[in-house]
Amino acid sequence: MSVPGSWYLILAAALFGIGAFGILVRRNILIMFMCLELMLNAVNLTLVTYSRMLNDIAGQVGVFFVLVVAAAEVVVGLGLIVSIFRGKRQVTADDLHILRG
Amino acid sequence: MRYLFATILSGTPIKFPQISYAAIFPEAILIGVAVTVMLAVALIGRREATYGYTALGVGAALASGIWSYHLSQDVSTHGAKSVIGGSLAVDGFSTFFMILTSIGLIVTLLVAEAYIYKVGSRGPEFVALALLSASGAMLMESAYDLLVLFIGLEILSISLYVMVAFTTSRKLAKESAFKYFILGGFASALFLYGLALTYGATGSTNLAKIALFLSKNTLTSSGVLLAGMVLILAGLGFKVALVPFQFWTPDVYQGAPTTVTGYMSGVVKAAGFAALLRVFYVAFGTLRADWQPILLVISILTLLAGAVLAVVQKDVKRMLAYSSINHAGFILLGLYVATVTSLGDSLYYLFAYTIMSSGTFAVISMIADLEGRTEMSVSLEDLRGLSKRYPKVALSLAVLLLAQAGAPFTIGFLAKFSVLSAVIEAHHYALGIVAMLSVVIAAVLYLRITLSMYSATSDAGGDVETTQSELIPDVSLGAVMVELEIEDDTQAKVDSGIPIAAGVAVFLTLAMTIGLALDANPLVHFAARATLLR
Amino acid sequence: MLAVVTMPDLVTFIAAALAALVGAVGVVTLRHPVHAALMLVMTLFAIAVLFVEQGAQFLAAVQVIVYAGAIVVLFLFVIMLLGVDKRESIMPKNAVTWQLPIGLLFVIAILIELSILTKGVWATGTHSVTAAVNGVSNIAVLARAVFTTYLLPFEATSVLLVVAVLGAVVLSRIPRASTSEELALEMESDAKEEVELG
Amino acid sequence: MFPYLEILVFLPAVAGVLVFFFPSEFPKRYYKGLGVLVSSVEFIVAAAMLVQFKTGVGGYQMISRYHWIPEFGITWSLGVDGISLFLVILSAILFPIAIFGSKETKDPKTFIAWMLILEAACVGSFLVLDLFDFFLMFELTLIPTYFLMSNWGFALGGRAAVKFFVYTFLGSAFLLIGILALVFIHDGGTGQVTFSIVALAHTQMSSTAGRLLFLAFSIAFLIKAPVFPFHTWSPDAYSQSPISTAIVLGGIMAKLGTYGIIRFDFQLFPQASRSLGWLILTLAVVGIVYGAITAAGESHLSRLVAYSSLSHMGFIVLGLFAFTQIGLAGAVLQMFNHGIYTAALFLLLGMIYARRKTLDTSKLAGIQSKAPVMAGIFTLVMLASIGLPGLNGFVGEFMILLGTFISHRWWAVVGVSGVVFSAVYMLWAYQKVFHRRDPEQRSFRDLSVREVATLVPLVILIVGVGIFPNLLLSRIDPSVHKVLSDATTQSVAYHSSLGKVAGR
Amino acid sequence: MGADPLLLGGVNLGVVILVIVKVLVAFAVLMVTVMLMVWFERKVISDMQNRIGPNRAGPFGLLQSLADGIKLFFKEDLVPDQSDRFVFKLAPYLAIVPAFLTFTIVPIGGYIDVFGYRTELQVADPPMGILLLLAMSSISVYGVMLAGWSSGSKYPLLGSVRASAQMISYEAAMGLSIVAVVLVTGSLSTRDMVISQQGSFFGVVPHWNILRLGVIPFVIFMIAITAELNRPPFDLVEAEQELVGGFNTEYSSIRFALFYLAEFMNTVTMSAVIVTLFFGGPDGPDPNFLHWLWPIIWFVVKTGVFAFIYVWLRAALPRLRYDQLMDLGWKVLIPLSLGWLLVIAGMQISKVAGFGMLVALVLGAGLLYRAFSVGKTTWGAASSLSSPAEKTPSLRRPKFGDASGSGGTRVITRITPEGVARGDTEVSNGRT
Repeated sequence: MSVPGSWYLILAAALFGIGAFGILVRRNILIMFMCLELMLNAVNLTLVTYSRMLNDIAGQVGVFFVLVVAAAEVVVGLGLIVSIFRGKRQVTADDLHILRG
Repeated sequence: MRYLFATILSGTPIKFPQISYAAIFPEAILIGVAVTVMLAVALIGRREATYGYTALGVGAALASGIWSYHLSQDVSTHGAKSVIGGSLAVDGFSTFFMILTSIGLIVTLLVAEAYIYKVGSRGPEFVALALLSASGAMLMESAYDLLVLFIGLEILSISLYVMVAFTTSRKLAKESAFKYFILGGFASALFLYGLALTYGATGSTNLAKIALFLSKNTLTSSGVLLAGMVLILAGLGFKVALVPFQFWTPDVYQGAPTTVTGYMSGVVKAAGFAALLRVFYVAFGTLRADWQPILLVISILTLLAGAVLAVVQKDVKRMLAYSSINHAGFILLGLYVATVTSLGDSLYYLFAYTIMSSGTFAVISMIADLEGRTEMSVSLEDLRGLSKRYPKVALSLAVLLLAQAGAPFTIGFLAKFSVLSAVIEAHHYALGIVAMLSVVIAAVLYLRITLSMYSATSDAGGDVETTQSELIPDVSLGAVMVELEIEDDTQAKVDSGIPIAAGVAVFLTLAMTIGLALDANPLVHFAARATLLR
Repeated sequence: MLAVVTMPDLVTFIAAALAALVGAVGVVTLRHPVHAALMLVMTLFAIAVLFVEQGAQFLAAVQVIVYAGAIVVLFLFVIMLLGVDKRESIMPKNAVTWQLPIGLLFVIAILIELSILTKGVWATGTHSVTAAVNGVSNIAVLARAVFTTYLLPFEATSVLLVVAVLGAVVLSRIPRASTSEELALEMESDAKEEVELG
Repeated sequence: MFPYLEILVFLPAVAGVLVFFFPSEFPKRYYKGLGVLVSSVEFIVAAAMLVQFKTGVGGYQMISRYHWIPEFGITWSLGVDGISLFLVILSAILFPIAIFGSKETKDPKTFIAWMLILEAACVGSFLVLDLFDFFLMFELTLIPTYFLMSNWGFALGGRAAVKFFVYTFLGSAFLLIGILALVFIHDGGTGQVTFSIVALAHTQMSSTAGRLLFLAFSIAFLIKAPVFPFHTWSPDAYSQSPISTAIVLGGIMAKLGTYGIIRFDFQLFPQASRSLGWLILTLAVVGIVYGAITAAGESHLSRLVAYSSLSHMGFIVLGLFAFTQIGLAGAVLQMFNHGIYTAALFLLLGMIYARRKTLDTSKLAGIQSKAPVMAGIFTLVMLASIGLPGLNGFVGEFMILLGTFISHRWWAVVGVSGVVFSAVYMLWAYQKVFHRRDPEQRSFRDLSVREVATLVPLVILIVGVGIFPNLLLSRIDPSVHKVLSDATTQSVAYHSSLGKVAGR
Repeated sequence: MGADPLLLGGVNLGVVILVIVKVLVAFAVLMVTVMLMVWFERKVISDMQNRIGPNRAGPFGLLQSLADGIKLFFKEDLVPDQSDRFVFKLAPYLAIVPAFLTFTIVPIGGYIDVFGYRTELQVADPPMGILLLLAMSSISVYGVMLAGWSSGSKYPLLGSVRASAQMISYEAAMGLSIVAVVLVTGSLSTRDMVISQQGSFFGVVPHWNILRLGVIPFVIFMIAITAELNRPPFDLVEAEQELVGGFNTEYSSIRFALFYLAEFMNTVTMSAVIVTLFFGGPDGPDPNFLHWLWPIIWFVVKTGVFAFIYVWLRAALPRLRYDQLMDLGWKVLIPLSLGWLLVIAGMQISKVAGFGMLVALVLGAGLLYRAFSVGKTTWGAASSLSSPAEKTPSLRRPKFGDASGSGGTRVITRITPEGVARGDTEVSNGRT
């Protein structure tokens, strides 16, 4: 008998929370982006866990799609970052201060 | 070889779902033409032939819209159904939104023609991205499974991130592109987590199955489900800019190329709302008692914040961004009320809003182009005297803005009217008054913009200040008259600079704004018929 | 509950969970982007382990290939390409101070909501709506689900990838547009915008 | 049958929209002529309609009806009765005069277009028989007014326009909610969604609902009228509008409010109108006195007219809520009269302003000796406004006071003081502006032929209606009677008193 | 479905011990092989260059690698001042661990019975098998990348950036050629792959993937894997002439040894993987005695051949230029492998769906490849189009009212140093 699913879910929730916290608090664009990935991974863990708990493959299929989406998002996101910050030294969101909320 | 079939064909044979090509034709044609555009660029290599690419794109959108209409006719005769393994719904709702998306896309592409000419070598990619993104929107609108919805959302969003960042030569644009990207990703993550929790709570991602499960079972603990629901609401709320999640809107609307802003405020919002409406009506329909209070608070906040914050802005695009938040509040009202007819009212509002907003941004983009301003900064000051310089443009903008304000004999009025009637029909009188209050506040904004176009240029504005004690700009007939006459002659032909395609787009939106209000019944009827497959 | 959990499973879970948490905290707290990326890799690996632990071997492998192998490498690549590997203080002096409390509030809200609302009941759905997870290897089951029930989203992901490629190409082609004089004017207008808006 | 009503609504609307699209090569000086032409044709049609109008019939006439949005139960229906008849005529008279007398040289194209659209909206509001259409038209008046006020108005026109817009739109907000609520209450009772005034008149509802709806409707109308305490927009709006717009504002649009009260409050919520009548009556009386006192202290002529208007509108509302045949008929008549002499006053003010560039009573003096023709006409108009017997102002005011006295004695008594005050402030102002010696002895051109021509029709009406009120009353009375008998079962008792007054 | 019979009966102490033993044995064997490989390479190259090569330590210099290792082990461990210490120390391990882990999935023989347990002759046979190879090869980038970056020096950084770009580029082609193998096998497990290659066509020609798939996937895989390994002719990462020594310039002592070890371990492992994927693994004639031994022998022999080929390549080929390398990866290998994948898929499906499908897919593959090559040529042309000289809009755009007024021709907005010029109407409106 393996570890109960709720443990995994709590872990995933914690990871999601940490990721969300990171996005809200960190100013470094790349790290914000990484926190986004962290959140997606927490979702993946949740889905896989539910897939096991419900004995249903749909959760794993979901993870499969999330992975594709994450890859696409990263490609575009990093392209964006490169095109924005080409020739700059500092990649913090504080550089971007014209638009305030 | 033997091994291959031992593995693949062992167990039950794979039963592929019946693929209804007719149902996915609207999406497929957009994707196909997008690929064709890119191939054409690669094979022919004429990147400056913007009319050609625009024509291709518009043709695709047109075909997609016409086919969607055909589908909707089919639905009304043969009834709604879900296709391809229950992952897509073909119902009045989805076809309604597909048609709406096609219209929005046509307007966007037409307006973008001037823009992509300016962008030069990357123009065709813009067309392709717009088409792909619209196909994502259509997927979202007809999705009958949360996973399909998610994929559609991402196709839409990711192309949009690129479109927003299309000209990042300016700091403002860069910033808004990135802001949109990170927050969009954040919203997607929230939505996904909501999806995961909903899946855990109901055992399926299919909307019909979720609804079936919820109608048959009483959950011992609905916490996970509620959390999932709230997260889905938050995720989609980000996309359509409901109030606690609205803060990105003004920045992004301002920083993005105006063409894209129009697209975002029209097609994207429509798709987001389509998803929101479908998920909440179909999947969580039985949990109405749980989500209605949340939606009540959100819609009131959205209505008021959108209107109030819009009034204090200086930049026109920011104003319109906030006003779009106000509109979102109205659409949400229809969802909150959740009566039999309110869905149709929300849809009508969305349709009207999409048309008006696309048109408005089309004109703004035209103005920025004509005036040689940067895309990002069209302030009220810049609009001063526009009616002199570009009377037709100014008139179009005035009509569209007034329509947004809810002026009579425009679809804007009918839209507000229909949503309000749903609200009142459900006896939410106070809510109706709040909504009307927000309309009053927002109307001031639209009038301000309109007025600034019809008031004298800033130079004359200085004069007014000096003569304030003296009151009237009147009567000393001769001199003034002569002066005006001269000024007029030099500027009489200025309207001739309007790009043809954009002109057509604006005319289209104007015609719909007025025409669909004067002969209102077809659209009202169409929206009312756009029912959800349950 | 603990009684029925076998030792290897428990050890694996605890180790992987700790690694994941440490990694996640590391991503959020470490100042250096490269270190953060490494921490992210650690979390990703730990999650892959947890996948294997739950019988999702295929996803575990794909997780490593896609995330660790492609995504984080791209991150590192960008960090090195841009040469932005400078340390960032966690709370810059001009940082907006409301972000920290808001962030904390948000996270606490999520966690409290989940832990209280669920009351320990995490999964309430019905078993096996789509296809049952099948014993040791579920790759075939997964594949079958992807190509039958989820055929449409699967095909739609191809569109997503087209978009991603197109997007990357478009974004990386940007600077060609500027002649030197345009560039000069652009900078000027940037400065002007700042004056106007800042 | 000849579609008079359709033409009345659509002629100026279509013409207005078309003017927007006139090529910019079209010479500017022709626009004003064009506007006058269109509005004169409108007047001719209105006059023809007046001829066609059957006297002695209470209900709507010349009804036409098209299904517009069946999904919402909305029809496009037009009809005219004795109450709306003279308001339409009033509009048809005042618009040509306002356009003819306007002095706006800036962007005449847009000006004329807005004026024509405003005319369509005003006439439309009076003619439609469907609540939805009424709301549309009611709203539509706001937009042209806003632009006219802010674009062609005086220096602070923009601010005044916003104030005006927000106030009236806020009122409309309640109106719309009220309309919808009424429709759905009706729908709940009969299962039929309709906006038709006739159908909705027989809606069954609880008295609470009726009162709330009555209040919702009334707020919109009281703001528009304006009636104390919703009048604060009006002094600014009247004083900052261009003269032509001020004529429309004071002459026609104010009547939209009182018209709405008769048409909607009385017909849709008769019980609530009666039970809450005291409230409105009180407001009206306070308005009469307050307006008069404030007008006496006002040194700006336009603002003075605005306050006097507040006072006079108070009279009209008083007459309405008296719920007597004579009071109501007087009020309807007074609406017409007030429109006429207010318009004349504003025209005169405009002429003064064109010569002196100010309307401040402290800066104006001694006009009478320089411009006797103007002084003469001014005197006549002023006396009509005061309510001198023989001029049109008297008939209406007298009937109103009489009607009120029958049913609400004390309110009438207080209201009479308004008449006294109005004499005070009007004469006072007249004395300051026309009689004082001008210390600087500035020149002052008397009225030109053209200006006299502008004023003559109004003068004729002032005198004519004062002498032959029955020309109007004979058409007004049956409708008023119908309104009252629909609204009350006791109308017969008051009917006898009508005979005496009408036969005066 | 291949699964190690060892684990089917449940986990007990014996099983755990056996697994540990398997791991240790594999590790030891691999280390020894690597040692030999280093020697082998030096020897062969020497031979090809008419030199003698190492011949002092041990017979034929066999112990030379050991001696080098001991020497490196005792050298001073330098950590550069500018380096990121933690990452600097971590990087070598990140390089060597994936190299070993990849080896665990390679089946080197059939089954063996030990103490009553029946087990496969491979460390692990996970169901996602070959994906582990992909996973590990993508992980191995980290070692190179972080080593270069953490050194805090320019040349290593350049080397590592090159390395990561190169490895990412070639991973796609590699993955696609593996997919071809998976397609005919129907399983991801390496053992299943080997099993599916048993037998022969017509009793003569071995039923190996290299023939079943047509040679192309093998060639692609071979090239891609060489690039992944950063071996010549793709060793731009450590191009001495350009980059001093590449990503490991700043490394010394045991850390350097680890990189060195990793590289050769990878070479051996990848040779083994090629054998597994395309040459039937341990498959070969079985002379009916010592059943468990023959597969191992065949495996070792085949692996040795590929090890030799790697050395041969290194000795024979000059290094590619960086742009050539990228062109090869993106514009040749990826489209080719994609197209070929379509062909193979067509062959597979045609058995079920009929011959037409095959034809369609072959045509599709041809078109795909053609499109890529067209793109290759026109891309350059397209980018020249956006050059500043041609961007000046010589075209007059048709606008509303063009015909009527001479003043109505608005040229598109141009941004000039003087301000915003708007063609021939209104140059300035007072607020440029």
